[in-house]
Amino acid sequence: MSESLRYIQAVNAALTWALDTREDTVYFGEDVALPGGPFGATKGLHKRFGSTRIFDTPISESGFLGMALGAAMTGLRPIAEIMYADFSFVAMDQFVNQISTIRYASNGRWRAPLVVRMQQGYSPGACAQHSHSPEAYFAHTPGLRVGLPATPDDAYQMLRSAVASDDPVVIAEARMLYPTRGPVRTDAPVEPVGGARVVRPGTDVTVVAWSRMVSAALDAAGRLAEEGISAEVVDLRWLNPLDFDTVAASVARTGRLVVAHEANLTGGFGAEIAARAATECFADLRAPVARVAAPDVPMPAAPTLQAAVVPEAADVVAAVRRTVGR
Amino acid sequence: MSESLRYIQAVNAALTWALDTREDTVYFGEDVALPGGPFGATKGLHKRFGSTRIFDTPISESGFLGMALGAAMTGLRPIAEIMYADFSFVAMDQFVNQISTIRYASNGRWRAPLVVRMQQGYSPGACAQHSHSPEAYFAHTPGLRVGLPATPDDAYQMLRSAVASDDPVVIAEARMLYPTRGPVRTDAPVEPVGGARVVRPGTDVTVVAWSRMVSAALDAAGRLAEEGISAEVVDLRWLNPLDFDTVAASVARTGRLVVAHEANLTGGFGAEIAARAATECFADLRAPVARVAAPDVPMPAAPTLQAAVVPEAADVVAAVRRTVGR
Amino acid sequence: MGLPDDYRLMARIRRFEERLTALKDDGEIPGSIHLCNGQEAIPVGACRTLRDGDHVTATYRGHGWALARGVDLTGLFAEMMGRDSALCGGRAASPYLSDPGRWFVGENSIVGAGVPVAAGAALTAQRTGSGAVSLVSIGDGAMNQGNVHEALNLAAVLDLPLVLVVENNVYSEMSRIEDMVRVRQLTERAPGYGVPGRVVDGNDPDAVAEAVGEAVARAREGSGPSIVEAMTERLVGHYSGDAQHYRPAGEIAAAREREPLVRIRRAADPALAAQLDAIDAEVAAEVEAAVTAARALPFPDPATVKEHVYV
Amino acid sequence: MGLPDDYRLMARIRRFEERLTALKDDGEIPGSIHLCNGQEAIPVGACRTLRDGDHVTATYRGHGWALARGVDLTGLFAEMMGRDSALCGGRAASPYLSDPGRWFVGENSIVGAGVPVAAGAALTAQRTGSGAVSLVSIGDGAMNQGNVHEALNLAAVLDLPLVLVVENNVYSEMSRIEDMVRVRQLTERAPGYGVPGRVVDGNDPDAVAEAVGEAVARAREGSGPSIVEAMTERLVGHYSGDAQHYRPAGEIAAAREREPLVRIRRAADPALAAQLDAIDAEVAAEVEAAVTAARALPFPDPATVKEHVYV
Ligand SMILES: Cc1ncc(C[n+]2csc(CCOP(=O)(O)OP(=O)(O)O)c2C)c(N)n1
Ligand SMILES: Cc1ncc(C[n+]2csc(CCOP(=O)(O)OP(=O)(O)O)c2C)c(N)n1
Ligand SMILES: [Mg+2]
Ligand SMILES: [Mg+2]
Repeated sequence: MSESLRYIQAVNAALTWALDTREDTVYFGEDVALPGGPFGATKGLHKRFGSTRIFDTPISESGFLGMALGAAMTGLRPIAEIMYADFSFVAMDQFVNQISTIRYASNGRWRAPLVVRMQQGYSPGACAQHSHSPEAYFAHTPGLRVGLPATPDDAYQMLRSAVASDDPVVIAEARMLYPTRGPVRTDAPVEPVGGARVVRPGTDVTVVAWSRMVSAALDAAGRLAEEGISAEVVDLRWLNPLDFDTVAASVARTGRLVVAHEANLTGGFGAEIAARAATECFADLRAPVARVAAPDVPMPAAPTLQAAVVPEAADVVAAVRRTVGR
Repeated sequence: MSESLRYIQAVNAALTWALDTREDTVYFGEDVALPGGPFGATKGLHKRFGSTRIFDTPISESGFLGMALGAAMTGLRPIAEIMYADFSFVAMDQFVNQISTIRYASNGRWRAPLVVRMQQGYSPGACAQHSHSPEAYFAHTPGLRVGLPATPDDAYQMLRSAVASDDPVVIAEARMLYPTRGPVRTDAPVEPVGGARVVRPGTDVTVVAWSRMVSAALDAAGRLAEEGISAEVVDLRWLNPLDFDTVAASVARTGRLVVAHEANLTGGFGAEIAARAATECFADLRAPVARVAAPDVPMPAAPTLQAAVVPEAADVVAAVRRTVGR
Repeated sequence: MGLPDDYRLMARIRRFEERLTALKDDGEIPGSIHLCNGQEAIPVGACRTLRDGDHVTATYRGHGWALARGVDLTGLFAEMMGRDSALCGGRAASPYLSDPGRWFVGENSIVGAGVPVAAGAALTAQRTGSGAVSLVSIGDGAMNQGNVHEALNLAAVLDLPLVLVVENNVYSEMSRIEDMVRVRQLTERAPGYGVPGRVVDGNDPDAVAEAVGEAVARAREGSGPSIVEAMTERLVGHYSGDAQHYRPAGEIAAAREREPLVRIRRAADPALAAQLDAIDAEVAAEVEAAVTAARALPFPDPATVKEHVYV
Repeated sequence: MGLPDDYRLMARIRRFEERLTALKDDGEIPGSIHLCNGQEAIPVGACRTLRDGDHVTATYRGHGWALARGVDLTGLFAEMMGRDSALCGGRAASPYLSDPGRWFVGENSIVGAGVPVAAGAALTAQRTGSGAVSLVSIGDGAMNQGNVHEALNLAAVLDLPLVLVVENNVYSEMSRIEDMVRVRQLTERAPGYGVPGRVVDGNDPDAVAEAVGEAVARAREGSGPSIVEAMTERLVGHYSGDAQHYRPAGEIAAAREREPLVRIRRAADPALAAQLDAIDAEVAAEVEAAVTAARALPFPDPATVKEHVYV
């Protein structure tokens, strides 16, 4: 069965599924219960599931993520919401020194099955403190799973995978994708975390993207096709577990690699993909690896400036042209 | 004039220089004033400069780094100490959303000339929460300068450069290097931040390293020379500003690249170096790029396990051998 | 200063934000905006007690503080319109703007983050002996953020010349403060830091000025930080576009009866009323002129986008 | 429980740590260790009030809590020796060990970080109706960490069954608490969270048990969190190797007169003294046996180093 849903509705559907089918789930964050969430992700959940299952917290991200960890260790399966990914930095210790390490440091005796939901990226007029795409910080932290859904269906499937996972998972949605609509397979079985996907086959170049940049890459591929350039687009979906095999197999076919993300270039996760390719796909690569990313500047608020920072389809097109030598 | 100093003494000398020659400097952190610092970096400074210039703070890293920012914006030049780099995560918002962004967001009208000093890396028996090498988190944050001194001389020179810089600078020292001794040019002019250095010339392969891994790389190069393999070692010194030219020029000569750091492999700054090479040195590269790094696990405390995680000279030797095809 | 001056400043803030709302509705403001409608008496009363050189730090809801500190109207409009304003060149927009020229350390859109930064400005004042104080405003909900706790204790233990104004508008976004703390007043936390705390009517600029003035004097004489909790109400949503379905029926209407401008109007005799009418007209003209001037400014040049990341 | 049991447990902790110090000196402990010498009465008195299923969270200075909670001596020695212990396989060492089997959520070597985690254990107890409580111990200096503030307020507002024990040993590392806060007692912060706070003699296990017992009962009946501040003193340095030059002359000697074991010894009549001697001998034997058993364990196999990052 497939329903046509907006991305944000798909999130809501996945959370409904979680609270409905798993008694051990609890949901908390700022303005999520009575108000239904600033973006409506939790609309109706408080009414349906009540304050025992979903509740509002004070503005204490570090406190409530630590609380999520303790709850996860002792038997609950908390889903905690960070309103904007930017606010995860006030709670970074929870990700790096607590949530990600307890299982390892206890030799596997504790588990931390929790999900941190957040949304990220720029939006028109938003300032540097509300525009981060922090996935590289999380992906550099062993012990965390990290997923970035690019479609309404993945917003649904990946969030369910995260809830079902016995590892701590960060799900970073893209605010700019919230209004987009697409088919959602509401009756699909819950998948394990992980797995990249070739979302458009092609022969001349591999474009690896995630989150909002997947649609930009698909858009670019469409335009490039008109020029006779066949771009294969890989939606990486999960940075951890990283399905590099799918990337490598694609590069083996195309011989060329472009990586696209919205985060700043230097030290972005695109570097990891390019680095892996420089090692594992060396023999296949027929052209320099190209990266499409925001330049290394904080996000400016003015749209004219944002346009010069935020990578879009045109940037992917340009990078592909360079890579294929046109 | 050059003095033989231990690394930690060189830090002390640089801080003495800072407080002595710049009236606008103030130094603060936990246990830094009366007690002289847990590692002795600030020994004698309180006695000499008094409580107006150097003082102890409560255990409030986020609070006092934010205070450093406000002080820097309004006329002081604070040097703040984070006792272990691991504790920077409780204060990460200061780095990512505050210190690094204010200059840009104010169109250059505010400046944030401050230094955050910390020390990082594993040590025998230290747990996951006291062993991080977080340089990649900082280097992915535009607006910060990031330096990792590998020698006593650089502990002195780079810290002085940091203090003299009008940008915010993170100086991450290596705890394991504190007892090492070397010549320190105490009368050298203060250099601007930035600049990598070829610390051993070679012809077969370029090994880029920083912090503690520089000595491991040099050690490896020595062993490799005995096998007839000539490794050029580049001490990257600063991740920001990044002197990729020095790396590229070396790779142009050698055709091969190995990057070595202590931080976890995935998303480590080695990925950025490898990615840049895959783009900018593509034509020069005659072998896959290799990375030497900790595997993606939190740091275990037991030395037998640490030995399987912490990269050492032998790992560099092995990576070079692979890269040169031996 | 006195009533007409306070009224003028409060009216200017109100008019500015009303105009901003209209501009937002017309699509001239790209980002979201957080209005201080109803809270104007706090910045106006507080800034009356400050001198040049005293630093002010606010939140995303900081337009009133900017204006009370004398930040230029045109610059503010232009900044929010994403134009190349003299403030921040369009880079900061509504929630993160600042103005060193007016000692406005600026807004901050990370809840609570302004307090440590303001402590830093206070540290500079203390160490340089400038005699300046540093005033920072946050909301009620921000009191639960770790940063605020750390900075308050730091300021207390270092005797920093810091004044913390808590604008208690009883909501943080869509949540009521009574559901977020187990105290009646946030000043009940002051003794835990060993600092004085006072609760005042935040809709009365004189009451605010009196309490903040005391705190400022204390800070200036080297006796350390204080907390002033100013009770107030939002007349509007948390941000542009907030439907406020979470507010009980009648709450906003009641607030409109108690808000600072209406209060002054109610108490005004005919002579004063005429004077206030004149002020309203002047302020309206001034605001309109600023909008026109702001509209005349260019959008920032994308070629400059990489400037000012580093010195 | 009564005096002999308390004495035995405190003596075991003391003996354990003395033996640890010797092992450290002999190079058998690779990492640094933080001892609770002098503070034993706190975990012993507190844990007396707990049941199976109640969770305990401590700091790097948590050996006493582990032992008071019944964590195995051999496991503790082995863990700190970097051996393949049954606790954490040598991965956690002295400052980050834990034991789910004894509901020991564990130590934490990030100051203050245990409190949110303990609040989470309390949340589980509350939401599942298990009737368990969650007890967390931190130091005096940790009260200035944002995390502690956030977690305390969270626990208060959610009425979580949490007991916060602050072990006030008047130092954080090498800094005196009187230089770090502007209050005399850290419980002066309790009213700011709307929770009860009590100060007790932390060198008296009965006093600790009485106050913690009250807090535990309150938590268990659903009335929310409490703070118990236990006054104590470190007989040793902050960590192995701390020269303690920052401590005033005579301070440690004076502390040695007031510490819990000496106190009991002083008050003991000859019959009890003989009993205590016997306990000492038993504890010494027990500790020595544990060292021997720990030494017999292998070092962890490097081939397993990548296990347990993920499930
Ligand atoms: C660290 C952080 N968490 C959450 C937010 C989202 N947020 C923005 S304003 C706000 C409410 C703040 O309430 P309060 O402090 O009372 O100030 P007010 O908006 O009422 O002026 C929240 C939760 C944020 N900006 N920063
Ligand atoms: C966030 C953080 N900052 C600093 C440290 C370094 N540190 C370890 S223990 C300690 C002192 C803690 O003092 P207190 O809370 O009084 O506990 P005590 O050690 O006295 O038991 C400090 C500063 C740390 N581990 N974590
Ligand atoms: Mg509010
Ligand atoms: Mg202490």
